[in-house]
Amino acid sequence: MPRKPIDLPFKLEYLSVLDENAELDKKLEPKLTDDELKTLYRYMLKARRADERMLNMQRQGRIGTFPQASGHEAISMGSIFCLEKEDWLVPAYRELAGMLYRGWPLETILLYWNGFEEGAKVPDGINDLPMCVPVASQLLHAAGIGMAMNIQQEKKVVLTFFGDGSSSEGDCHEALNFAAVFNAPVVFICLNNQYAISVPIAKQMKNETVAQRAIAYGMQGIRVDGNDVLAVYTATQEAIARARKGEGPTLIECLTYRFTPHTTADDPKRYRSEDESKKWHLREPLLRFAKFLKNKGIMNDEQKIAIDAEIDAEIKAAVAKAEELAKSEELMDPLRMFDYSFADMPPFLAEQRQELADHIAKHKKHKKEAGEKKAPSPAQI
Amino acid sequence: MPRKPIDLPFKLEYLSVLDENAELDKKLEPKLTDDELKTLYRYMLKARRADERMLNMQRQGRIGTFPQASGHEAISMGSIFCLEKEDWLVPAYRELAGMLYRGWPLETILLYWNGFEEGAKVPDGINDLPMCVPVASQLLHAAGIGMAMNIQQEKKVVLTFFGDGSSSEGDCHEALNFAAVFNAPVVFICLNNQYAISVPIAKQMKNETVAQRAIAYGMQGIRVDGNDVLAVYTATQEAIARARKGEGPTLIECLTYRFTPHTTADDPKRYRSEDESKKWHLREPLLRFAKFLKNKGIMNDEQKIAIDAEIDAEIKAAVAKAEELAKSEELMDPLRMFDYSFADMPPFLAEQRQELADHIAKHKKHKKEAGEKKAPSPAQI
Amino acid sequence: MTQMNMAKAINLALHEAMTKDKRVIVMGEDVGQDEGVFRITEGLHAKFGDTRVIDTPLAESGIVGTAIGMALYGLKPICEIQFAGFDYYNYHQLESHAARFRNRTRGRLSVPMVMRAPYGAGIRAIEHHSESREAIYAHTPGLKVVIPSGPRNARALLHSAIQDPDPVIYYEPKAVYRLFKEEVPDAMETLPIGQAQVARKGKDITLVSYGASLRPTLEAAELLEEEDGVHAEVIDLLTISPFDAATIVESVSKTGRCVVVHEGPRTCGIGAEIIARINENAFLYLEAPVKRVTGFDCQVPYFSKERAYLPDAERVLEGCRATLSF
Amino acid sequence: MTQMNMAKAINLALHEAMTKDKRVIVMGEDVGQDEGVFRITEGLHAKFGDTRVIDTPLAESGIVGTAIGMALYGLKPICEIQFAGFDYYNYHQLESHAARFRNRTRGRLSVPMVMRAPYGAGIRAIEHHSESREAIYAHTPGLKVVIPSGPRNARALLHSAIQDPDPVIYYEPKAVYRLFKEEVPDAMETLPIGQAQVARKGKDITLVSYGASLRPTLEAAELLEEEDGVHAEVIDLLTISPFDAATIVESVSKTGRCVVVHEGPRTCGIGAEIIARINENAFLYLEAPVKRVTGFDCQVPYFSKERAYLPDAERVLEGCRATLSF
Ligand SMILES: Cc1ncc(C[n+]2csc(CCOP(=O)(O)OP(=O)(O)O)c2C)c(N)n1
Ligand SMILES: Cc1ncc(C[n+]2csc(CCOP(=O)(O)OP(=O)(O)O)c2C)c(N)n1
Ligand SMILES: [Mg+2]
Ligand SMILES: [Mg+2]
Repeated sequence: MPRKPIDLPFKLEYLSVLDENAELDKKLEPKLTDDELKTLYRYMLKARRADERMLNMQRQGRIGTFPQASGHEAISMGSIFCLEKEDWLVPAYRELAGMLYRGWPLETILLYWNGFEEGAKVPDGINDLPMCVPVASQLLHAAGIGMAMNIQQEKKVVLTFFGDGSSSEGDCHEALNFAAVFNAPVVFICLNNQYAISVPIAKQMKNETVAQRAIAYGMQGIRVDGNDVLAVYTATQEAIARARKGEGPTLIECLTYRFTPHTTADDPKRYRSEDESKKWHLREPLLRFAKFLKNKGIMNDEQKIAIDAEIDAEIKAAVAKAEELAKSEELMDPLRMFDYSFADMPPFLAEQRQELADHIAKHKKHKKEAGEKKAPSPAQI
Repeated sequence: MPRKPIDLPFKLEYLSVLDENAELDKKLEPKLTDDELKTLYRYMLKARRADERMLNMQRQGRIGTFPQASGHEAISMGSIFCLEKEDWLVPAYRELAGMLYRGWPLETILLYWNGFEEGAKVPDGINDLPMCVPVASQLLHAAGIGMAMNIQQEKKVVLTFFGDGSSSEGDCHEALNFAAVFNAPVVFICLNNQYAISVPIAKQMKNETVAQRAIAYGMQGIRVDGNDVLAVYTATQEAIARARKGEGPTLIECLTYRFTPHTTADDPKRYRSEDESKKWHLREPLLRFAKFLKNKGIMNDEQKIAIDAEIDAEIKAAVAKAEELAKSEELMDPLRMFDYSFADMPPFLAEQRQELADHIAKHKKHKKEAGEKKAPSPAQI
Repeated sequence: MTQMNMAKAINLALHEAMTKDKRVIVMGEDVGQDEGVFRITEGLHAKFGDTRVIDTPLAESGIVGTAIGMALYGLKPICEIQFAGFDYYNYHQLESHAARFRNRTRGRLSVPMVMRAPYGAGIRAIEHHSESREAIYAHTPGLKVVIPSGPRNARALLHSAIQDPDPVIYYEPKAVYRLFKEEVPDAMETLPIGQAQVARKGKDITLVSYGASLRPTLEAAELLEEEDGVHAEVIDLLTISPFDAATIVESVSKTGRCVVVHEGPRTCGIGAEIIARINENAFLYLEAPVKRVTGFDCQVPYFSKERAYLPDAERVLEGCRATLSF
Repeated sequence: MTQMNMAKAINLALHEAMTKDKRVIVMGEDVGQDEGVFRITEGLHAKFGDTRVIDTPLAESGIVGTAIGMALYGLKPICEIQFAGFDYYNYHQLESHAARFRNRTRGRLSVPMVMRAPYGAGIRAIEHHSESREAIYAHTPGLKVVIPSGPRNARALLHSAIQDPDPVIYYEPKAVYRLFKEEVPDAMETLPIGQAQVARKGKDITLVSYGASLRPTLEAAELLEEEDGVHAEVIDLLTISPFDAATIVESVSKTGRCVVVHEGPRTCGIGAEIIARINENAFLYLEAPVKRVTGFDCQVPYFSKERAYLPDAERVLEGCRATLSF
């Protein structure tokens, strides 16, 4: 009886379906129709183009600092694509592709990064939370939503996201543990891009994979190639199926690399080599998937160009819409900062609102602030 | 390459040296002299007797609510015994046996539970922190002390304690992760008594062992019989040896059972069966160890009675001392509540102190409060 | 009408609310089978079961963070933090999320939840079990803070808190839990959040207090009348944020003198804000500085000295006399 | 003497302190190779290496909690919390431990550490990056709070904070980091914690401010003189807790009028406490209510409207005029 080994009922796996050269592992190919495959591609591409456009806009002072999502499209799209409308999404802030697919208008996202609460107003009919800034805190909301689904006996699931760095927060631990204990239908997706701003994962944790954290909670865990949309899709489908069957949460680690800066305010040259980045550029998710679609005969060059053009037009329209909204009376009115503190405005806040209203009336100012362009700021998120 | 298993470089073990019937696994017997074995016994017994005495005192209103340590003596004593003087101890609140061994006078402990800060004043010459109330928060202090030892290149170690319930706190996660990342010489001892007040471990975590949490941090972990002082000793010695060699932290789960109430204010009948408790009474650590010492010919009945008598005398003296101290001018003076806020008292605090001083002088009151006996309160820790 | 103490009255409100509204959920450490370390959740687990009365893991941020998720989903969670001294562990969830979702989403999402916690000193508890830091919540935009002073208002205010569409911090003066009984009507009642009550009428000086400090304040008012013939008006705030400045201002405009009593630390406490509001709205009526009789700006001492820390009737009385003789 | 901005001046103080005292350690998210997201730790990692300039995992409680351990062990950790909006994650460690170890152990142990964090609005940052909640720390017994307003006092106060035997919260007005340059002497200097500075002499009205709000306050004082011929005295608090009530009281006793300016929320903010102290100590000198020109009690709006939230010279000016014409 003395030194006896403890058997753990877990095996950890690494999953990849499309390799770097877009070669498919046939046995693992998920059942997806051509249309579905094209939809995956479309939103990944739209997110990429939007990201590029936003970078320009940021440089021009037309939006503020934002975290780029380029290179991470396979993760959010491969996973969020598995959700039903009545399921819930609890994002972090690099899930642009999936959010667009979910129905978040790009103009809303643009308003968000241009400093308008309206950008965090969840569109009607969508069961999502807005992006979340304090890292890992949203994971508890996801766990709570999952617990509520169980309480209400509704067979829905929650999908939530966090970064490798965010895994160090106490809230991440508490969320994984609550979800496990209460058998909540939550799929936790760790977007492991190997950096938290400048801090490499080796300084973030001593464990070799984030996936093995699952063992600590008696939870299923898997590591997948985060640049392979089919692998992400497959792992998420499996996790969601288990969750819907009442088998509880899963932790999916999506291994990727952030080949952009952390945000538009960041300079990665300070902390990592160009070589390292270059190596990962070869594993970029969009090109790989496009090649696969082409090989499979689903998308020829002409069709590809057509999609590109459509998306460009959509983005142009969204930018125009966002900039128009930003200039509207409603969005520019600073007094609205008071209007959503509580369902009913208490007297002391009404007084403060009046104080500001009087001040603005007297000075006829602040009205224009919202629309002004500004130099980029050094703020990170 | 697709679904490939990830190998984890860890094996988890369960360790027990003395079984329930005090049968020794010879191969695993630690090298301890007779004197050392008797010392282990002595402090375990002293803690047990002190605990019993304190329960009486609490019932008589002579001290406040406190968490009993009976049944957990093997854990704190088996582990703390491994420390050198210059090592650090960061306790939770059930480590009475080990704290007494470390040099904490029992009268200090009594003052603590009787509502005097003097009970948390670390005795001179001891590198310990006082007991800690907000669960798991102390683990970060331990990690920080370990990091400081590394920074100062001092080959010392830190031993710290937490409960099964406390493992759910975010701070526990952050502490284990920091210790792992910075390779800090910290031994984390989880006193798993299977309950956090009323909450059984099955509602606390879905994982079957606390020890497997170690895997999540790339850290060594082991589960031991927490009622077997020799097993605790062995596991701690190994962990400390690794830590001193620069091999970083270890998580040791000591499986035990709280056969007392949580604190003197708790009523375990509300949440668990007598049967369950009885089963564990058979595995009680002190009787088992006494039997082993007797079998081994180290302690005969006479010697046992002599130790008992010595300890009773020590406890009586400590109680007298504590009650005398509690009545001293110094300890009774309420104005001292202001005196240790800062190294230098800022003017506004000096004013408040004067305000209270004037008030007390006018009413000649409060002086007696400190010594008063009170009915037990319903407060938990 | 039934005579009951505050612990029982809060428990009654929980029973009523859970019976009335299926979306109401109770969660926290030891709130289930153990019925709470102060037995405030007595009978709930037996009546409503595991699904609606949830023993959580030991993690305050986890409790409040998952409650936020539940509230966003449409439930009405009431979480118990075992002692207010541990709600700092979950403060970031309240500040960063519970208090913000309505504003952040322009009213699209909201967080109708209640965080209950026993607060305050006076029961000979150990370190971290005696704080009174409601001012931190009052300083936090987007949160409401309610503190009852007796059984009847405790029950009514808890109902209001549960029905409120926004997050409410409901601090329970644990020293009052079993201190006295009071008639509580059979029919469920509420009290408007944001409204103070005049607990005693008077014309010479205004005393403002709340929670456990109300009783010594009332005692002092009695003594003042007996010994000095002075008629003190006593205002029981009940809501700490947003508090009822109008009632205070009206009273002080009449009396010209004011003493604020609370056990929380003085600096930047509720007393400071009350003084500021009086200064802003009743400046010309004031005949003496507003006096603060409060906890001190040191740590609440370990329990052997906690009574010296707490404002008692004598300290309030002295404060009144100083104000009256200014 | 060298001209430098506040970011540089804080950086200089860190270099000096680390050079002078081997026990000084800098730790936080991205403070090492990246040199901090605002580059406040520039050059430290290169000069002092991994051991003394520590990139930590992303966990604020972890940072502050381990810093407390280091301080107990005898080091002098300076931790950077990347933005003040995330220091709620570690507040429990500060409240429950950093602020208490000296008292708890009757002086046997202490926690000489500094927590630095950029605070405040005005740089077009996203949600949670613009708060100003120093009042929470001021309300917490056992902590000191320092907020510089310019390069020279930033450097001097940081040295004082590092040398202080107790925990100090050092809040950096990030909108001021690169706003202007100032002469900073070559020799290291300190400034006593707890002492305010009269930033502008005047006899007609007292303006009290600190941090980023000091500049609009000074501007307003200039405008007041130019346009109304009124001489405002401006007090720069510098230490928020324990703050220098004596200097304020002295000034108000002379001017009889006072305006407090800060960007943090109004309710239970520093302004409330200043009013309370004036009420207690200069009641008879006051000729008008003390005016608060502060941030509002709603969330700091997303950045498209943050300027409307912040007190600016015009709002201060109006506040002065209201006070003067009372
Ligand atoms: C609680 C908290 N602390 C600090 C920050 C500042 N911050 C924003 S993103 C970030 C790094 C996040 O890294 P990771 O979790 O790996 O996500 P990634 O940005 O790489 O996707 C930090 C430190 C924050 N937003 N929230
Ligand atoms: C942060 C915090 N939350 C809650 C409490 C109240 N409390 C004290 S002990 C305890 C249970 C602890 O259980 P466990 O960690 O298993 O330790 P045990 O008491 O069983 O040794 C609780 C909830 C506390 N002290 N600190
Ligand atoms: Mg990352
Ligand atoms: Mg336990």
